[in-house]
Amino acid sequence: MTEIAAVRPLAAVLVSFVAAGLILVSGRRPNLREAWTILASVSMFGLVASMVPAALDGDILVTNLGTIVPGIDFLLRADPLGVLFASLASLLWIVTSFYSIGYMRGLDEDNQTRYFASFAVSVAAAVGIAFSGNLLTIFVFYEVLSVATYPLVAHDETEEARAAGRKYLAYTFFGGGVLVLAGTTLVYWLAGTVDFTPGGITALANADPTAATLAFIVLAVGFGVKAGLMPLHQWLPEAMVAPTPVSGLLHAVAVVKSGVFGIARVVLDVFGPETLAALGPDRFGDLGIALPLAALAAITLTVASIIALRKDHLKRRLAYSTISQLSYIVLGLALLEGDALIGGLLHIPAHAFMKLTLFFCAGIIHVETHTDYISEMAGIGKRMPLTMLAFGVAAAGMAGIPLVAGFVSKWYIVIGAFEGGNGIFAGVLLLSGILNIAYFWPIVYQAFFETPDDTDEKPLVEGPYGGRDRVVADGGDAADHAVDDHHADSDHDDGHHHGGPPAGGWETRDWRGGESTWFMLGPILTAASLSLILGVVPHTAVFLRIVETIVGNLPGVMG
Amino acid sequence: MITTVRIGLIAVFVALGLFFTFVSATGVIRLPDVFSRAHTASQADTLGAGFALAAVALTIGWGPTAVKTVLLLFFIFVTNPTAAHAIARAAYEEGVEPWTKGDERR
Amino acid sequence: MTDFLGVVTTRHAYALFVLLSAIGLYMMIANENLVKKIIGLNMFQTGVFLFFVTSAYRIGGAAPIVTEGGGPYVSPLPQVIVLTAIVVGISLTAVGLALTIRLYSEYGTLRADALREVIGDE
Amino acid sequence: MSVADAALIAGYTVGDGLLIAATLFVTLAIAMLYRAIMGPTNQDRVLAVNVLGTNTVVILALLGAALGEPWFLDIALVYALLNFLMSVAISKFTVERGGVI
Amino acid sequence: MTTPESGIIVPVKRSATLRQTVGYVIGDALDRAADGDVAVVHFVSVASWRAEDPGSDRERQRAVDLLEQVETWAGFELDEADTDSDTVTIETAVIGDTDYLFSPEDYADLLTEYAEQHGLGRVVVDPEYSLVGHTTLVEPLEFELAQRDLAIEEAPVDRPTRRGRLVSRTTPARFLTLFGTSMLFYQVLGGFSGLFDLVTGVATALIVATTLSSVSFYRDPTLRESPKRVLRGVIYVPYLLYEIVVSNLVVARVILDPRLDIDPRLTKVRVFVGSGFPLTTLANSITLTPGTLTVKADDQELYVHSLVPFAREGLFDGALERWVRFVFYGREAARFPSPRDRGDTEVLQDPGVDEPANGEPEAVADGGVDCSGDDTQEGDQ
Amino acid sequence: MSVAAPQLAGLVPLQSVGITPIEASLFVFVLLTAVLTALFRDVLASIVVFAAYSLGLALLYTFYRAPDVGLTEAAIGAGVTTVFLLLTIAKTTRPATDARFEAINWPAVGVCGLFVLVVAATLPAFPAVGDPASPILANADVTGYYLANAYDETGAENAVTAVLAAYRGFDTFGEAIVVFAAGIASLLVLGREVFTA
Amino acid sequence: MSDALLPLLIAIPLLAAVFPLLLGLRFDSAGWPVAMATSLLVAALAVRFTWAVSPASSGPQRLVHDLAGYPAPYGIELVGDGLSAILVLLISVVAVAVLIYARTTGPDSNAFYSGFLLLTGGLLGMALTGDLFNLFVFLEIVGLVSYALIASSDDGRAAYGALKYLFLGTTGASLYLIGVGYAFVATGTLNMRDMASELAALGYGDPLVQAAFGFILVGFMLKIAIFPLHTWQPDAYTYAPDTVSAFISALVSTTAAYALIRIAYDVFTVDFFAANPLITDAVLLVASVSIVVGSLLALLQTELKRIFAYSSVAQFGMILAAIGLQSETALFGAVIHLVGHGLMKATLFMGAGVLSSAYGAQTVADYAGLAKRAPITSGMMAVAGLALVGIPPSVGTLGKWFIALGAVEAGSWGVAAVIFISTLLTLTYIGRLLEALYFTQPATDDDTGVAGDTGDATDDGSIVADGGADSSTAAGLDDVVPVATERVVVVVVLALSTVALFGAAGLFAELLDPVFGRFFQ
Repeated sequence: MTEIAAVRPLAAVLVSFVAAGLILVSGRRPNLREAWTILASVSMFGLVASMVPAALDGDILVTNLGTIVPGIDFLLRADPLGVLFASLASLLWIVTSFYSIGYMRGLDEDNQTRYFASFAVSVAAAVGIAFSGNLLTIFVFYEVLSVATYPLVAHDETEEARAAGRKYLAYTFFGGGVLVLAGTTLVYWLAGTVDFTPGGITALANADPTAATLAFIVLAVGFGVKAGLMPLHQWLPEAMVAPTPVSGLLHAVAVVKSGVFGIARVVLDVFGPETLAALGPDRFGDLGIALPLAALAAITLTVASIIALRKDHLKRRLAYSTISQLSYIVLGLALLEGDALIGGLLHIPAHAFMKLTLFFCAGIIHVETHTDYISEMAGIGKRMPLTMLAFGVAAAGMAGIPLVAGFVSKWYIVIGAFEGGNGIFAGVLLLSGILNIAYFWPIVYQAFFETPDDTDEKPLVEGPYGGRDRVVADGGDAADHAVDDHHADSDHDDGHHHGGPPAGGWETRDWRGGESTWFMLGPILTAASLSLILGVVPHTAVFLRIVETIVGNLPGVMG
Repeated sequence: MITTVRIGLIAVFVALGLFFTFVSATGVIRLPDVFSRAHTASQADTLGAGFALAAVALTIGWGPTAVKTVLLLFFIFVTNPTAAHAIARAAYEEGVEPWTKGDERR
Repeated sequence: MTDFLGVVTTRHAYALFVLLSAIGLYMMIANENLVKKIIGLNMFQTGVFLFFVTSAYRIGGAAPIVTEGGGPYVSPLPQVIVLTAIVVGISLTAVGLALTIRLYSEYGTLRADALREVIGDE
Repeated sequence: MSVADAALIAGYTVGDGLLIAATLFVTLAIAMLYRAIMGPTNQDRVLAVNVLGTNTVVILALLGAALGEPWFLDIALVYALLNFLMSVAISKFTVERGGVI
Repeated sequence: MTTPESGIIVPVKRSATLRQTVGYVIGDALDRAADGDVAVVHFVSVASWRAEDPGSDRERQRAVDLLEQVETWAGFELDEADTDSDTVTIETAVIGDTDYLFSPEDYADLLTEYAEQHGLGRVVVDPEYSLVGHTTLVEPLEFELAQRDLAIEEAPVDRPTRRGRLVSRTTPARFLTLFGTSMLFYQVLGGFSGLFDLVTGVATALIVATTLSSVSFYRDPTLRESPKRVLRGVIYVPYLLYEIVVSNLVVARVILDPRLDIDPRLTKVRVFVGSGFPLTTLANSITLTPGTLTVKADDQELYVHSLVPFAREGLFDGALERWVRFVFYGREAARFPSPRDRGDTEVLQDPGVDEPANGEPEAVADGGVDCSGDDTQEGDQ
Repeated sequence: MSVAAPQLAGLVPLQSVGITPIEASLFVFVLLTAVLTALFRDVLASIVVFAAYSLGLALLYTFYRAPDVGLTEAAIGAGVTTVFLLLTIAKTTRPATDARFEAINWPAVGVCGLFVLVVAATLPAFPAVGDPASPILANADVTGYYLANAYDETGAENAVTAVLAAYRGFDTFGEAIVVFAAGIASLLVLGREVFTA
Repeated sequence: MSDALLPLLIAIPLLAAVFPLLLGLRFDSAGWPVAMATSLLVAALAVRFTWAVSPASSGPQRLVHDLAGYPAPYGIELVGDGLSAILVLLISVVAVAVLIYARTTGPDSNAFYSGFLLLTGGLLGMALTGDLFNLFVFLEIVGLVSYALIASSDDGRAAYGALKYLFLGTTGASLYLIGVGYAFVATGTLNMRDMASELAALGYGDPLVQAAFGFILVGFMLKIAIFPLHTWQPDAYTYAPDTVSAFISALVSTTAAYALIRIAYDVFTVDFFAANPLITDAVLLVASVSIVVGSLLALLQTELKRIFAYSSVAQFGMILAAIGLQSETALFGAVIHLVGHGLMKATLFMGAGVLSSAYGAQTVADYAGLAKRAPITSGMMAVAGLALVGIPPSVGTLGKWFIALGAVEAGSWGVAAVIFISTLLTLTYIGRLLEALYFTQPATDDDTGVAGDTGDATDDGSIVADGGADSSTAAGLDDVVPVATERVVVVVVLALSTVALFGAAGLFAELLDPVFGRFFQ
């Protein structure tokens, strides 16, 4: 592990900040503006990618921007964990940029300049979080991220969007502004430093256990808010009023992942697995204070899956799916065991690819058909075959079907759980896999195997928690029937389309992409293929290697 | 000897001063209307002040300071009646009826 | 009780300071007429002045006009403070009264409660 | 050795005597407050204050003599003028509103 | 519902007496309302600008602000009166911003027209109301209005007093006298103590003399007359003191007497001394002498309040008057008949039938029998 | 005068620690006028009594050997303030009233009572009035220094003048600024409205 | 040479205050140039002074000037150290900024500029004096001028606010004077350093000393506007002219808080707090309540300036808490927050002034959609607002961080919690503003900017948009009054400075370390 002073981490962050400025300035010329976005995303990815080899070699590129407060520097550090997250974010930014262009133009949205600028700042903040060398730096970018994403959430400027924005800000600031800062303060007080150290800050291990426990709880909850841990997940489904690319990149990748990433930092680099295992009451056993976290994650992933079953609004269902999936990662981290850690960390890119695909699909459906509700999607697979195919692939990955990315990461977690002697968590994981299938299958079924005319009979799971009881009630007009209360606020109908299948059923397009613009279709297919690649050849796709490097570098954790 | 006389005079003057001021106070309190009160206020009081100041001058003895006492006395003699006049006139112009015998006491 | 009396009779002027300030305070709070409020403010300040003057006093001391072989004297410093403070006080009073006149010309009343009502304060 | 320090009676000096006289003057001033309270017109109050002012001048002079502080006479002088001005000002005010100064 | 009589129109413009005018009008309206009328008051601001003029917006805004203020005041008056607020209706308007207004006649026309439109019968004018510029043009306006059908009234409010000129010229004599006097005064106060006092004294006296010499004298002091007057004044003082002590004792007896046997009277005396300083001296001397009090000095007529008959006698005997004449004009001038002999005295307060005025029948004979209270209204201003 | 002039047994001490008759009478006067000022309903009456209050206070100051303060208080407290107050009601209004006294506002009395209690609790900590041992008088560094050196260093006999003009001349400068500021303030506050009317 | 800086800093603006009036007799608008020239001179001196006391220069780190040559306990001394240097810099910078802003808007009378200079001089005096009574004099100068400046608005309510301020402010100053009197009675001196040593000799348990501190504290709490005693502030800030609100909100309470720090730590010293835990607890309690209630009250307001006023109550509660914590870290944070808060509030009030004079916006609802019309000003208000919340990177974060860290170090968990939670409350009311600015359609004109990209923003210098000449959104802009460019520029510069100062903790530390070293031996 050598540290090399370099400007590349800083450059990676700055490139996107600069892009934001340029975007604002060129607001009058959309094409130039979009060119900036693309240019920035590509160059950012280039910069980050160029750091991957170094990260794999164990070299760490460091930019020190001077002292913020005595004892704490403003430090950017491209260590493997950071590079993992940064490369993910920058790669997906490229994908999303194209998609955004298609989506925003397709819907002729207002305030596009603000949208793209905020987007660029958000990504910059995400990369900043990735490269942060200490808790205070991460806090800074964390807050920037919150601020920058707020305009995206409230983008629509409707009352609902504003309410969602308010809720989003309240939650994330409670997490970031209050708890993370408080935790940082505590750590600084206890250890005299907040720099990330693989395996944990030594001074913290010797500090007053009660205070250290408190610090851990505060930090975990603080980051947990953004990671959508229950019961602090409320903001996430609400934030789905945002345009779909936002939901996709930010709520599947940047924001929530930054929360998870923060937890990873706390677990691995601030406290370290050993310290955590030592903290907490004795009866918590091997996991120490991480046990409650693991338990919380387990509960979240189960409950969120169950809630997802009941959601008819596609993006909301995906949102609960996100909550559930994020908890896989947290669980993986909280198990404090080598394989579980690998699994958890790997699930970060894996979930990102898959969920991005899913959201993009939802978005394209919204743009092309103005349909948001699953119950209205009967037969849509005929209308948009490529889209729904990608959707199916990603959904399979979510459920942990082999050959898709999700399988690899979940496998590692389950293994880790067994090896660590926490079989119960493995059980939870398997249960959740079944639930995943349960809430994704209906969509696929609806899309491909239903005809628009008999949407009543779709095979929703009618369990104690799931199902839509009112669907059974009468055999009236399907479209009418399915428009539920949220409908009116959430779509931008300009009078020409009302959502749901047209009277005569979906028209059939060919399989060569006539279903939408390639601006959107391309990104979807890219993301879907990425998840396949990660599922089939995880080592070649770099991410697993990075993850293994990270875990390998942790002292006291067998690889 | 001379001191004894001086002390005696001082005592007498102070007593007279007190007496006339007492009269003035009694008048201000007892008399029935603002005009008649202004009488004692301006006159009895002036005299009382005069005697008291004389006592002071005697105590201090001859010198520049005593001149001040005289000056003081002069001021009081000039200003006090003027003030009383101003007050009485103010009352008169505001329409305060002078009290005459047989009216009720106010 | 005797203790109390002892304190009051030897710290009498300080006690007076307390009472005067309190009366000034009362006027500021209780009187609705702005002019009287300003008088109250003045009274509050005079209480403070009395406090300082008292603190300078020395039994049997002469006013601090120093002559050969004179003395003992009272302390000149608090008196200087009060002199300055009195002038400051009158300046404040003047400004306060100017504000009062201004308010009257705008709202036609000097009563604080009426003003509060018109302005919608609190 | 001024006359104020000369013995008067029963251990009191002349100065003490003057001090007591001053006290009595203050007492009379307090009595005068009765008029200030009762009014009934404001001229009565002004009158009372005017008398008070004259008393103040006398008290000051007495204090000056009693305490051996000739400076007090200067103050008394200013008082005398001030008292006059005050009475006139207030009186004029009551007659012609806005006519003061 | 509204008779023309009950409607009042008030033209407003910012002035010192506007506030009081509003008070008067509202009070008047309330009185009428109490009789059962529904009183209407219109406050109108007559535009001195035209709508198209540059800057007219600001002018208009100012007028509207003023009207709002007036309305607030009126509201206060109504609140204070504590009656049914419905009985008096208050309206405001800006009129005439489309016409050129030149003369009082134009104004009057405009007001009349407005009054007719709204059924208003009476105009109340603020005495300080001015049409355009700075001059008060109320009289011509009132005249014009009087030509028309409107009842017109000037609000009976106190106008700020206009004082006569206090300032006169500065002459070297006045300057020097004042300088000398203040210098002397300063040195007395300072106890003639050395150079420092001398220098500061000169400075102070200079300041006093330059600032005040124009207001301190009516005429130049002369070297010939002034010292003599001072000398005669010195002779006068002991006499005055004697008078004071004597009458003080008399009055003291009366006051300390439990029966409080007083018989106050207001009297009027015509005196013959020069106005200004001599008159002041006389008035003050009268006041200083217990039992008599100068209440008012009207040029040659002194209104004197006397406490007891003894004092009244002394006053009518005119001793003080003679002394003052002596001080100011010399010995010959002192020989002069007493006021009683001249018939220049008068007891203003008739004490009533059963108690004749203490042996002064001729006093009443002289000045006629106008009674006391009404006199208070005449006089200065 | 010496501190212990009348030391005969059984006589009221006129110059010693503890309240003297003249102080007591002045206290009564000042307190009475203060209360009356607060309670008079008529503003003019209040102003008049406040002037009397100032006079009484000035007497008290003078008795405490602060002639300069007494003078200033009389000139400013009783003189200028009164004139200002009168000017104000001349320019505004003086509400007519029937009642002689204001109703007592009990909550306000409560607040002030609390104030009195709190502040009075500190009374025992004070040195006795006029005690030569009190730190202000005993402080040779400050008070002592002024009295010993004022004349030599500044040439003013009156130590108050010396301190005011020389040692603490900066305060006096500030004081002048305050007066200037008050002038500016009146200009700013009233500028357009009242003086041009 | 360098110690002559201190009297010059104070005397120059005070004396220069005569000129606007004097020259005003001859020239109509002499005020602004005089004020500007003076302020620039003062700023230059301030920089020179800061350099002189900073450790970077070889000079002494504490300048002392005996006025008129009379040494300290007898005469008045002026003291300049790192702490006062920071304040002096802040005052001079804000003064210059406000003046630039005021050139076209300001109450355009010469008297106003005289008042402005007096206020500047008074504040500088408060920052530099080393004498307790002298501080009172300057406190009153500042107060007096503030009342007048607030009332210089045309609005009658401003006069009412000013009168209320006058009553409470004067009471506060008098209470301070009583406190000084108590300490004076206990020690016999008025010089701060001298008194510090006398107090130490006397012992901090003396009831006179305790009462002295109590009075001084309450007096300053009135001046600073801490919760139960804050009632003057909202009216005063709301109805004052924009220029004045900006200046006063940025500096007056700030300097009072500085003076409190100075007295608490330089005169009474940290040992006093240690000896009187009850007083310390009371301070912390009041501060915490002020933080919470101030924020909640701010939430209830609709008028923007009023929101900012109540926000000040909360922010100064935080500073008071820092004072009560007796922790070096917290105090460090307090000083940073003083500076930061001053800059942020100046930005916010000036921004509000720009928008209100251009669009007549007063309430939060009026701000709906203004971001599109005036992107620069809105953006800067957003930046300053977020800085106020404590969002990094901004000076707001820095202050909060250190205060919170100090609270944690001192083990005052409650205070720490309150500070953290206050962040959220602050966000809530700033969030309302942002939402209105950016995410609400203006109520009056429908569909402005629906046309997609074209109505989005301007590329030809959006300042013009702030000035109301933006053609693309002209539909609803009939009532826009042009705003001078430099006003916007000032807002921008100040807002960016709040961000830039995020990296300045080191500089602060450099200036403050010697001072705090003395405070916390």
